[in-house]
Amino acid sequence: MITLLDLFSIAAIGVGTFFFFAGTVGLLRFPDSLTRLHALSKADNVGLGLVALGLIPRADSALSALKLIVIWALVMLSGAATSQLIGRALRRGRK
Amino acid sequence: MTPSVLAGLTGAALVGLGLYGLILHPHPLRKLLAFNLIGSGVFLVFGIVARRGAAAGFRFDPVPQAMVITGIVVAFAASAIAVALILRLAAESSHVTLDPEVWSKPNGGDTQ
Amino acid sequence: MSLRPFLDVILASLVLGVAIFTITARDLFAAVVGYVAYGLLLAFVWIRLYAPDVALTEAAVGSGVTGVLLITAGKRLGALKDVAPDRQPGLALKLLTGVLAALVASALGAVILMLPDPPPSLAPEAAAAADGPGAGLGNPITAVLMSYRSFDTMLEKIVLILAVVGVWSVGADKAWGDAPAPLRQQKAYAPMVFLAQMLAPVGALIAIHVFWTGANAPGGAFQGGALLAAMWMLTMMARLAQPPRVDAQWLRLALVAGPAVFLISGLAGGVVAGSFFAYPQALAKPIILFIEAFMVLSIAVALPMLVAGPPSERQDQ
Amino acid sequence: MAGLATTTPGGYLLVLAILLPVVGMIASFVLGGRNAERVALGSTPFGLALACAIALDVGRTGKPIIYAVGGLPPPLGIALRADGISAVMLVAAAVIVAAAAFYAREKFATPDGVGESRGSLTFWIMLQAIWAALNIIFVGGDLFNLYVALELLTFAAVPLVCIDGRAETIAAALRYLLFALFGSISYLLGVALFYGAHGTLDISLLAQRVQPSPVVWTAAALMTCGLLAKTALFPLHLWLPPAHANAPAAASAVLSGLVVKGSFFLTLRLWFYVLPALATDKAAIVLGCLGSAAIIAGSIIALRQARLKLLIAYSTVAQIGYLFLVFPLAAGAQTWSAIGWSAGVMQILAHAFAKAAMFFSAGLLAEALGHDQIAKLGGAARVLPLTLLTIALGGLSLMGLPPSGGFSAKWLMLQASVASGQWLWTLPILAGGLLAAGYIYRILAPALSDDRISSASPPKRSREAIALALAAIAIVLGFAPQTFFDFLEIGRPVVGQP
Repeated sequence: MITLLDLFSIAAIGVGTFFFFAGTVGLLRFPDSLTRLHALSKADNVGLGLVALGLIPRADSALSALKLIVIWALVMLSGAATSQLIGRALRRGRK
Repeated sequence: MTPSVLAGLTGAALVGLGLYGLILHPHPLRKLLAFNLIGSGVFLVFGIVARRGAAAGFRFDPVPQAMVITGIVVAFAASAIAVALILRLAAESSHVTLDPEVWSKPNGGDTQ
Repeated sequence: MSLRPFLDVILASLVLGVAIFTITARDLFAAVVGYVAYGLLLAFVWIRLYAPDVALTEAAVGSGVTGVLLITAGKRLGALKDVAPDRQPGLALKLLTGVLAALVASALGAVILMLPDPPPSLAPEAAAAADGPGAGLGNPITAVLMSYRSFDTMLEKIVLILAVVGVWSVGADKAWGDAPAPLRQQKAYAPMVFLAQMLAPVGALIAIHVFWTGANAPGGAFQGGALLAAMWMLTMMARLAQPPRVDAQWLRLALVAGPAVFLISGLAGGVVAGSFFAYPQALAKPIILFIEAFMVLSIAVALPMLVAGPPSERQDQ
Repeated sequence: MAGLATTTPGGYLLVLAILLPVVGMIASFVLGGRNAERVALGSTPFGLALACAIALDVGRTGKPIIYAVGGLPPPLGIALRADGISAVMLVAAAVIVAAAAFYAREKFATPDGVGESRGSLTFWIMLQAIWAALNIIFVGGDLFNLYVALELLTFAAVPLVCIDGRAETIAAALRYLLFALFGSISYLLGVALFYGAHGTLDISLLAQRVQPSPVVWTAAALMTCGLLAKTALFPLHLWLPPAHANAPAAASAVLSGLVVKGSFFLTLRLWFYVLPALATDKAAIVLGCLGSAAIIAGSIIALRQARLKLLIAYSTVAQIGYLFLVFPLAAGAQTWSAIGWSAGVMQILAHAFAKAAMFFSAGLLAEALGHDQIAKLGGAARVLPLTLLTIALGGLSLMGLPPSGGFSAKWLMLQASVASGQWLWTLPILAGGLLAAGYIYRILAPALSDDRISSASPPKRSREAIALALAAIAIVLGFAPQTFFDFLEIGRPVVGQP
C-alpha cells in the first residue's frame, strides 16, 4: 500500500540521486578543476537536500527529522567553505 | 561471504600492506602511515571478533569494540609523538632518515 | 537485500585500493591525503560491522584529527629545506619484503577463517552485568569502558597526557613555556573564518549531545571530546584562537582533569563501594557521567595540543 | 576456579603500587617546575615500601596476591596478580628508579629562582611514568591491560632518549619509537586472535582454556615477535645501542636495566603462564638460538666500540641474549626446569643492578673527564677510584665471575643445560663470559694505567655511592639463599598440575 507520502519520498530521493549522479558525471567529464568543482558542489548540495527532504516523512520522530535538516545544513556549510578553499588553492597554483 | 568475514580479510590484507610499507619506505612519515595501516587492520580483526560474538540480544560483543576505541586513541597518541620527532629531526638536520650509517659518523669527544 | 554483499565487496575493494595508493604513491603529500580518505572509508566498514561507536571514533580521530596532524606535518615538512633524497630499496629487497608481507597477510587471513564456531563472547556476561556494575547504561560499550574495564580507560587517558608531555619535550629549550606554533601560518582566509564562526558553536553543541547520549546510544566521552577538539582546532586554523602557552596552569589542569577525577573516584570506590574503581550500585550512572564530563574536557584539550606540536619560539609573519 | 579471580587480603597493595607513580606523574605535571622533582623524589620511599610490603605478603602466605579491579572478576573485569617473580621485580624496579632519581638530581634539579625547564620536567614525569608502566606489567593479569601498559612504557621511554635534543638523538628516539610501535601492534594482533579463539584475555583463564590450534600458534608467534622487537633481541636489536647510549646516564640506567626487562617479563608470562601446555621444544629452541646469537654478536660488537656508553649498550644486547636461554632451560616440568627458571630470574636481576651501576659510572666518568672515549680513559682510576671500583664490580657480574649475581645466573644455567642434556647451550654461556671479560678489560686496562689525567670536576661522593650500592647489590645477589629461589617459585604454573 503506497501512500502519498511514500510517493513523495520516492520522488524526492530519486531526483536527489539524479543530481548526485549528474554531479559525479560532471566531476568525471568536465575539462578542468574549477568547472569540476562547480559541478560537484552545486549538484551535491541540491542532491543531498532532496534526499534529506525525502527522508523526513519517514523519520520516526520530530527530533530525527530535525537531525536530518541539521545534517543537510552542516554539509552545505562545510561544502561551501571547502569549495572556496579548494578554489583558492587552485587559483594560487595557476599563478 | 558475510560482511564480517570480508572485513576480517580486508584487515589481514591491510596488515600485510602496512608491513610492506613499514619495512621498505625510507621516509619516517611514510613509515608512520604504514604503521597506521597495520593498526587499522588489527582493529578490523577486533571488529570481526566483536561481530562474531553477537549474543544475548547484542549484535556485537561490546568488549572487543571497547578495546578498539582505546586502541584508536593510543595509536593517535603514538602518531602525534612520531610526527613531533620527525618535524624536529627535519628542522635539526638536512637528512630525514633513520639510516644508522648516516648517524654513526664519528662525532668527536662529545658526551651525553 | 541481495544488493548488500555487492556493496560490501565494493567498499572493501575501495578501502584496499586507497590503502595501496597510500603505500605506493610517489609523492609524500599525496600519500597523506590518501590516508585521510582511507580513514573515512574505514568508518563505513565499521558501520557495516554494527560498530557505530567505533565508526564515530574512527571518523573523528582515525581520519579527522589524525588527518589534520598528518597534513600539517606534510605541509611543514614540505616548507622545510629540500630534504636529501634517500636511497631507494633495491628490487631484491622489495621482492623479499613483498613475499614476507604476503605470507603474513595470508596466514592471518587463513587464521581468521579458522576462528572457532560457535564464537566465544562476553556479550552474555556484559548483558548480565548490565543490571549490576553497569547499572543504567544502555550503551554496553560505555559500560565496558567506564565500568568493567575502567582501569584500561583510566590508563589510556594517562597515555594521552604522557603523549602531550612527549610532544612538548621535543621542542627547543629556549622555547619552553611558549605556545606551540599556530596551526596555520598565513593570514586567515575569509571563508575559513566564516566556517569556524558558524560551525564551532553548532559543533560544540553536537559534541555535548554525543557525549550525553553516549550513556544509552552510540557515542560517549571519547567521541564527544574528539568532536569538541575538532571545533577548537577549526577556530585555531581560522586564527580566531591561538594555541595556549604550555606552562599555562589552566591548560595543565584541563589536561589532567579527566584522569584525575577518574583516579579520585576510583580510590573513593575502594572506601565506599568496597573495591577500587567500583561504583556504589545506586549512584553508578551519575558518577560515570560525572567522570565522563571531565574526560570530555581533557580529550578536547589533549588532542589539539598533540596536533599543535611542541612549543616554538615566536616568529610572527 | 574461583580462587584465581577473587581478591586476596593484601590485594589492595597492588593497586596502590600502580597508582602511586601515576598520581605522582599527574602531580608533577600540574605543579610543574621544582615541584616535579620534589614529588618524584618524595614518592620513591613510599613506592619501595609498597613493593616490600607486597613481597612480604607473598612470602608470608606463600601464594600470589590477587585483586579484581572494580570488584568485578575476570573475564569481564580486570585482575591484578603478584606472584614471587612479580614481587621481586617490583622491589628491583623501586630500588633502581629511586637510585636513578637521586642520581639524576645533579643534572635535572631545578635550582631556586629558576623557572621550569624542558629537560627537567620531561625527566621527572617520564621516570615516574616508566615506574607506573613497569608496575602494571609486573602485576597485570589481563593481556589488553598489559598492552596499554606496554604503550605507556614506550611513550615514557622514547622522550628520555632524545632529552638533549641533538639530531642524532632524535633519530635514535624515532627509530626506537617505530620499532616499539611495530612491537605493540604485533602484540595487539595476537591479543585480538586470543580473544577471538577463547573469549577472554585473563592470563589464568586463558591458561585453562588454551588448546594448541593454528589460531593460538599464530597469536603466540605475533605476540612473541612484537615483544622481541621491544626487548631488542638480536636481530631486532638495531635500535637499542644508539638509544641507550644517547640518553642521559640516569635514563640509560633505567632504560637498559629495567625497560627492556618489561617486555621480556611479558614474554615469560606469555610462554610460561598463558601457554604452558604449548611451550614445546621447537619454540623454546628458536628463542634459545636467537639468544645465543645475541650473546655472541652483542659481545663482539661491544669489543669494537670506541665510546664507553655504546660499549655498555652493546653489552646489554649480549646480556639480553642470556635471558632467552630460559626458554629451553626452564620449559616443562622436569626437575631441572626449576633451576633454569631461577637462573633466568637471577640474570634479570643481576643484569638490572650491574647495568644500572655501569651506566651511572659511565655518566660520572663523562662528566668528570668531559668525554667518554675509551682510548682516553688512561689513569682515570686515580681520579675516580670509587667509580672505577663500581665498573669493576658491575663487570664482575656481567662476566659471571664468583661471587656475584651474574655468576649465580650463569652457573645455574650451566647446571640446567647439563641436567637437561642440552649440552650445546653451555657454549654460548661460556663464550659470552669470556667475551664480556674482554670488553670489561678494555675499559679497566687503560683506566688503571699509570697515565696522568686531569679531571675538570670531580663528581659528588653521594652519586658515586649510589652507583656503588647498585653494583654491590649485583654482587650480593650471588649469596642469595635457597629461600630466595623458593620464593621465585611461588605462583609459577607447572605443566600438568593446574
